[in-house]
Amino acid sequence: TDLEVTHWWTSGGEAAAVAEFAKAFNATGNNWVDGAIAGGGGVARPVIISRILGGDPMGATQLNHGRQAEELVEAGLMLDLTDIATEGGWRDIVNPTGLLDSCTVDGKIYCVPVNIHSWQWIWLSHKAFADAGVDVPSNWDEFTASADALVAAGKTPLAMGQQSWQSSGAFGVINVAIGGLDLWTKINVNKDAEAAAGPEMAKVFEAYGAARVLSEGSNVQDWNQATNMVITGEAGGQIMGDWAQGEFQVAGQTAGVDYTCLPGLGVNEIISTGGDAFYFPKNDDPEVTAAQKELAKLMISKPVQVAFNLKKGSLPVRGDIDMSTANDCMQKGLEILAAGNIMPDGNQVLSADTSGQIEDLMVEFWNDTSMTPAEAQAAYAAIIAEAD
Amino acid sequence: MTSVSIKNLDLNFGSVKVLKQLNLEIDHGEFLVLLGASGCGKSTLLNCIAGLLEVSDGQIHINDKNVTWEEPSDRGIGMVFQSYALYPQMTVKGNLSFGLKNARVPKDEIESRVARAAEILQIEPLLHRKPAALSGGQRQRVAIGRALVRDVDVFLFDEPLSNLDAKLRADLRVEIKRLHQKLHNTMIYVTHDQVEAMTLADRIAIMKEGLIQQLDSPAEIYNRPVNKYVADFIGSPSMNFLDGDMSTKGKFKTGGTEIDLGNYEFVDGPIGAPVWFGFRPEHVIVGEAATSQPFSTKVVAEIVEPMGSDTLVWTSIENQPFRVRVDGQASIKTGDEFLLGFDPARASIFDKENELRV
Amino acid sequence: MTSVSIKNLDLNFGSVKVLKQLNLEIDHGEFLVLLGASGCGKSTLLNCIAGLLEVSDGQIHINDKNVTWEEPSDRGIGMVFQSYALYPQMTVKGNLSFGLKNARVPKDEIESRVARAAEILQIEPLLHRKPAALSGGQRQRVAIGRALVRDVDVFLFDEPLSNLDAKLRADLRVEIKRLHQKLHNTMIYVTHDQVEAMTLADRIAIMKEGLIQQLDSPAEIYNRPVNKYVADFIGSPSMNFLDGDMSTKGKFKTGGTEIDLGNYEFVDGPIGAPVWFGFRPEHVIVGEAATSQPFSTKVVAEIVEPMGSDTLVWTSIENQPFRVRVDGQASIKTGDEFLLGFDPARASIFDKENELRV
Amino acid sequence: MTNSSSNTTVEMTGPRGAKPKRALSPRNIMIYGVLLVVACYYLLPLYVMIATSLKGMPEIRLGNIFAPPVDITFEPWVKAWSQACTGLNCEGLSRGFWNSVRILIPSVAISILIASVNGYALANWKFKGAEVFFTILIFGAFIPYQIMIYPMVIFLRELGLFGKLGGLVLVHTVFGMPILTLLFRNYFTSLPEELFKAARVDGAGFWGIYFRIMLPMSIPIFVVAMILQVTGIWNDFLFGVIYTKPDAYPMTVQLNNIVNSVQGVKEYNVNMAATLLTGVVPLVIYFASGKLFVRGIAAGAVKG
Amino acid sequence: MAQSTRPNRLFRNLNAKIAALPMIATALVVFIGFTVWTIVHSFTKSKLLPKLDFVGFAQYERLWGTRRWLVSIENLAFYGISSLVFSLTIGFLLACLLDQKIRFENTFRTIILYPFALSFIVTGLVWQWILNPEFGVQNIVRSLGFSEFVFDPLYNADVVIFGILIAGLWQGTGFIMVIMLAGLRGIDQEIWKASRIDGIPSWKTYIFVVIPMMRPVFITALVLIAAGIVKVYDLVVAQTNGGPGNASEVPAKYVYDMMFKNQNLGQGFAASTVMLLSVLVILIPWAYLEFGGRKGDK
Ligand SMILES: Nc1ncnc2c1ncn2[C@@H]1O[C@H](COP(=O)(O)OP(=O)(O)OP(=O)(O)O)[C@@H](O)[C@H]1O
Ligand SMILES: Nc1ncnc2c1ncn2[C@@H]1O[C@H](COP(=O)(O)OP(=O)(O)OP(=O)(O)O)[C@@H](O)[C@H]1O
Ligand SMILES: [Mg+2]
Ligand SMILES: [Mg+2]
Repeated sequence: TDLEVTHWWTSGGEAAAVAEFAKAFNATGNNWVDGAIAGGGGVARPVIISRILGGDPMGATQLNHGRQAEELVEAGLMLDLTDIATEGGWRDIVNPTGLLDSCTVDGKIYCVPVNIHSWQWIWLSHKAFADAGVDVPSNWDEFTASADALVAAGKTPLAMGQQSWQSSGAFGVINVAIGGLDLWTKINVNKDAEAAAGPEMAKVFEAYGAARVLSEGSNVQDWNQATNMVITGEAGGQIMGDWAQGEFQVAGQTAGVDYTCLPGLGVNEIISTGGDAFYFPKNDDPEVTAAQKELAKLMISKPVQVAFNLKKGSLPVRGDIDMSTANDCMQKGLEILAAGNIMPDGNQVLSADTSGQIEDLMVEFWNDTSMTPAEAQAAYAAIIAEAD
Repeated sequence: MTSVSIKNLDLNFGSVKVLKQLNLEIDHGEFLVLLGASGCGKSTLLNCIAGLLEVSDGQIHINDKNVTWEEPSDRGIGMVFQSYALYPQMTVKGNLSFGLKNARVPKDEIESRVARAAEILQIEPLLHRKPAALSGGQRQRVAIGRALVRDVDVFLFDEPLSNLDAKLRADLRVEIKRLHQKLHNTMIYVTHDQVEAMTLADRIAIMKEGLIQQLDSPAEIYNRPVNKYVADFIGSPSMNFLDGDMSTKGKFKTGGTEIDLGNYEFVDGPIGAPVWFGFRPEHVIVGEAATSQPFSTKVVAEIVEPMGSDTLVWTSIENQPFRVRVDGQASIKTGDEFLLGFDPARASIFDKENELRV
Repeated sequence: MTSVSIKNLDLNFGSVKVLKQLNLEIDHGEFLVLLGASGCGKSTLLNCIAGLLEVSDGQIHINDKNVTWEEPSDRGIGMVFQSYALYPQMTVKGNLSFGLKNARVPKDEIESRVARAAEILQIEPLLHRKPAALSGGQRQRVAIGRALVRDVDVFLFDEPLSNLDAKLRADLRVEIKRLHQKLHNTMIYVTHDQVEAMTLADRIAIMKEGLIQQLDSPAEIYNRPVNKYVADFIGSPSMNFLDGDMSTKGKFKTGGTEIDLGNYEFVDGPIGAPVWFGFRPEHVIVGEAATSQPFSTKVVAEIVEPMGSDTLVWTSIENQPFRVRVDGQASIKTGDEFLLGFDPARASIFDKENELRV
Repeated sequence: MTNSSSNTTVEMTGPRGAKPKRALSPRNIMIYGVLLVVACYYLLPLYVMIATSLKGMPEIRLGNIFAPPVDITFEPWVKAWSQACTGLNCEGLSRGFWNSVRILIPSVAISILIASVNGYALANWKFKGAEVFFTILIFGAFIPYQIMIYPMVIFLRELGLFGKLGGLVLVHTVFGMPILTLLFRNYFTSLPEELFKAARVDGAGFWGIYFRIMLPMSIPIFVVAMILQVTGIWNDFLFGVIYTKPDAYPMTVQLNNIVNSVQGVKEYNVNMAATLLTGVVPLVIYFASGKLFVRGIAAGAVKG
Repeated sequence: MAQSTRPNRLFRNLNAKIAALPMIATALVVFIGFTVWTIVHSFTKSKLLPKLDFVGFAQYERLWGTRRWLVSIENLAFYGISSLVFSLTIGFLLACLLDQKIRFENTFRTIILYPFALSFIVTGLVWQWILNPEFGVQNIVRSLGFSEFVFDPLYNADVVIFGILIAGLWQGTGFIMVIMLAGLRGIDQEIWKASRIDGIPSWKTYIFVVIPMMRPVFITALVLIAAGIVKVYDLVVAQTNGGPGNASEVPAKYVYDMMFKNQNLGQGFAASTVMLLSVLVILIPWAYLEFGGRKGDK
């Protein structure tokens, strides 16, 4: 059966990962019809949602799990996967279990988590630091200290794309690294506006402001262009989620040799467990429904998880598989995951609306140098106060 | 039995009343000309008769049938437009047969009717041309032909000649006259060319602001206009008007001049009120012959306008401009003093208050 | 000393020759009318004189100064256009003074000139209105005023009255005539209205296809047209032409009819060749009086067109149509037989080959 | 003696004939100078697109964008047309091209047909209330599309047309209607009303007059409408992305996908080739129809 | 007197009414219905799906308290006014130049008009490329020796809107020029002749006579530009995607992002309602000028 699958994985590493899904699905005698939408989630989500609303749904679609699909589920537009989840014992195999919780509404499971992506990474270019004549830093403080040398060597210390989710994501990373998990939880989970306006948070904003200075001269749009600056040694480093890993891999670089990755900015080794999940819009055609379930099962199956996550550079959603072929960075991630140093992802705790507002604020701060960290903090606190 | 009869016709465009309680009866075979200044509602009336405008009130009967709500094509009328309105993409033949085809007239019948019309109008050689390849006069003839083939009783013409140059206009005017003499159907003809009106009409209806001012034979309208508007409107050069009064019974007095109205035919007998004394420039007699007229006076030629066949002399009587049409060969020059005279019986006198003929 | 003199003027639009080696001399204070069919090059000639078109060859002198290469504003001319061409966003006063302001004429001077022009044209009350708030005649007067304030010697008029209705046209015609009598400057006036041409002109230039056919006084052009084109063009109703020959010296023969040309003034004496015998409908005499004319014959009235003041009777001589203008009161009816007569001395005869007057 | 003075010889001194003109008068230099500069400004992007699309990536990285291509390669074109990837689809623009064609033809035909009939009804068969609807329609031309996107999704869903070709055709017909109707109405109004009257007297009905009289006389305006619709629909992005699905994406959406699917570095040459390929249809139509379009715009847009 | 009955009004012109049904439906359902639907929902707290739980003006309050929206409005105002002014002046000046009886008029006109055939997506991409500091204009000028030269409008929040303006003008002025040219050609030639005879230099004639006469053309052009401005979306998306930061955000994009990205329909609807109001503010005076002023003239 033909099953159209929409997603926004169009960069080199991502596309290679998707191909693993497709390969596996086609092997079952079905046909994966690829519906890639370029431009990132911001472009793709409206298309996906309007198609679901418009009564012409695709067979399956990527969405960040979390609150994005809440209302669609509530409106009864999504296929209930509880039966196959029970059958496959997802609750037992999915690690951390929080991932499955995000797929659960009223006790029913509506999505398949496929990977864990964590934001808390900085990627450093060995070449850049070699050119600048300094050692590759091992944490955020060293990194900022070496910035001058990088600038002197004509490098951009910190690569940063212009899209709002990137600056907002970097903020989250700095938030956890500098402010610690408790502060983060207070603000993001409990929506504590006072904490958001407090002195601890002020430090975070100071650090964020410092990072802004380091990124001057980084004139690229897309995240992978920024990653490319790190790959080519034009930039010292980039704060980016673990999906950046895929780009290094496609470029044939080796962790530890050509680049270094520091989880939690080397300060606070913790990773968030956001990630991608697939939803299956309801469909009248029983054949399609069967195919949908087939795909759902497939996606969480062991071999597919391994193949997919190796290409994607993300962590698998099940703890019971062998990822020994994974590279350095991924291993680091797996260790942290195993140690339970995890936190929820922003998408799981904040509504799309609030995330959007924060993104707007962060990207504005990042680009408008006349905005002081204090001003940004005030605006931030206001958003948190309104958050639902 | 009347051919077209219009009863209490009202037509409004929004709040503008264009035709107001208009009544008109036209006999079979009559040639009626609607004449009037621009915007007085002539075309509007014609369009109402044709059914191209929906009347606001009143009725229209054609051949004693109430057609007020009929479609234009069912009224038994044919219409010829100022701009010809030929279908540019069809040949002449196509133009002529379009209406018949629409009415599902059999093919042979169409052929024979087209042939007959073409013969009458002498456009046989043109049948396979398109309108763009015709001269103005030929187009006009095709437009007439389009009405002709439909074998209707009533022909409506909306200024059919006004797009043509003077010479062609004169020729086609005669042709239309000939056509009417041949066909004997009813024709309603709109124009604002007086010469056309006078030469073609059995009766003329002079319109002003949606009302018919006078409906009479051309001669009557020319000689006995019912009001000052009609008098002024008809005739070129237009009628002279002297401002004065008739306080002395039977005499018209303006300034120091008195004109005896002895043999003037009053409508209701003389009145003693301020009046306009109207007199046509072409009825004035000059030179020696003037002395034999009931009224004569000496005047000075102020402007002399030779027009070839005639000469128009501008002079004044009691400081009121007075034009005189004299022969083209006359030798009056600007500044000359000369004698003019006329017969007050040929005058038209209007009450100054309501401007009606007295 | 001439006011405007045009020497061997050529004007081509691309490959189309519109004016061909045209020569024209106009005296000071003369009123010259250019008359001709549409497209014959009248406006083109006027534009050349004004400097609005660049001539292809030849010279133009105004007041004995060669202005061929001068700017229009330096030629000492004023021009009045058919569409008035008033500046719509300026008041009448603004229209009148715009050119002067631009020429840096002192303020008082502008005031006085505008006041004078406004007085002459009687448009003082309108000075602060915009053109949109003026009637056609008033606009025309403002357009004339714009030429007037510039104190020029030569006025050029391009069909200044043709956008107006008949009555207004007649009035303004007289005003222009009065203006000319007052100002005495040179006026060149384009029209295709014969009556305007005849009444206004000191001399008329009849043009055809970029050539001047005849340049003469109105009376001369009316009475002695130099060729058939001019004869046919001038006069309404137009001249009758009988097709025949003069093989018998001094006699015109068509069909069985012979007309003795005894007192006809030949240009170069009689010729023995096929000719057109032209005769004006208004010079024909009917009824008893016809017998006293050198030539008379009996004819049948085919169509009678009463026009109020006159009546046009269509008849034929030797199967060739012949129109006769008779008095409006005449009682000839369609089908009547009547006597017509005329004096061949008033005829115009043209060689059939080159159509020139003989 | 036809010409009263043709045989007079006139002495002629001084200026005669046309005033001599210097081809390089200051005025001409200025006018053409300005025009040339302007033309350069307008042509520059086109030039850059073409030049870039013919270069290889190394040349782009080294040289500047205005330099003419040294090593002309058609690789980027081939890639843009048939190899560029979005996700797993590596069919380049070609698929989008055919989708666009498939969308274009019915959309253009139906929207023009409906708008012309509307315009005709408005111009010639005025009925009560028609003007009101027309005014609403014209106002509608200025309503930002964003307002209507969402209700349109629901509307199409209710009609069962969402994601179908028919839905997109409907969307284009609806949103093209105001300006096209205006265009047709103005044009039909400018045709002599008497023709319409004559046809009614001749007994032709609503459709008879439309097909037999009006249509044959309106070829120019149909051409203009077609140009407007072809370019408008071809260039549409918003509706294409929202109301279709990936395998029916029109070329503009495909273009956006290709340009935004960055794999490592941006392949500017491929992007430019893709851009040019997408623009080629409307460009060809404009260059080919040039004067006609200008005339139509003048007739439809500028009145009074 | 035989009185035939007056036919039912509804059935007169029945064919015309049937033919106009698509238009009537569009007007009522789409333009009125959809708009009303949107306005009603702007008073709700609809998130991903439209729901009718009303919250009064809360969405509007938030709207006007959002910096991004204010920046969008500011950008739109700036972009709008500049593009109005520049389109009209440049369009008019170009039209005047082309009106000088020049050679190759057709060629020049086609060159100036062709960008109009290209979509905003294409326009945005190509200008993004030209204005790219690494490869585009800045690079060229630097390579000529001015190594300090900076021209990176798309990467500088203060001037990014100019970068968009350059592209927007490039795309649209040709069309305005064509309209102006048609307007100029529509002016009575005799006006030109009259002014030449009055000795008025042509620039003065343009300013004092021709421009005032072209008022209707200017208004038409103005409305066309204005309608385009309010809708400006594709260009920004393709050229900067609102960046850097939020510096080049526009209302249409705000609406779109709110509705689909932030999944806050109510907010998006409120923003689009404000856009609609701004359109009405432009349109109603125009409609009044165009139709109300001289009723029955047409
Ligand atoms: N469709 C219309 N809407 C409003 N008013 C109209 C309409 N048609 C005509 N009128 C008005 O009705 C009046 C009469 O118009 P009509 O066309 O009948 O005049 P007319 O006598 O034929 O004039 P003309 O000699 O110029 O043809 C005019 O004042 C005109 O302005
Ligand atoms: N700009 C032009 N380009 C080419 N041919 C022209 C141009 N202007 C006029 N003509 C041609 O020159 C001839 C003379 O035109 P002109 O306007 O002088 O005629 P006219 O005698 O004034 O006619 P009308 O009485 O209609 O005003 C016409 O055949 C016309 O077609
Ligand atoms: Mg009329
Ligand atoms: Mg002329």
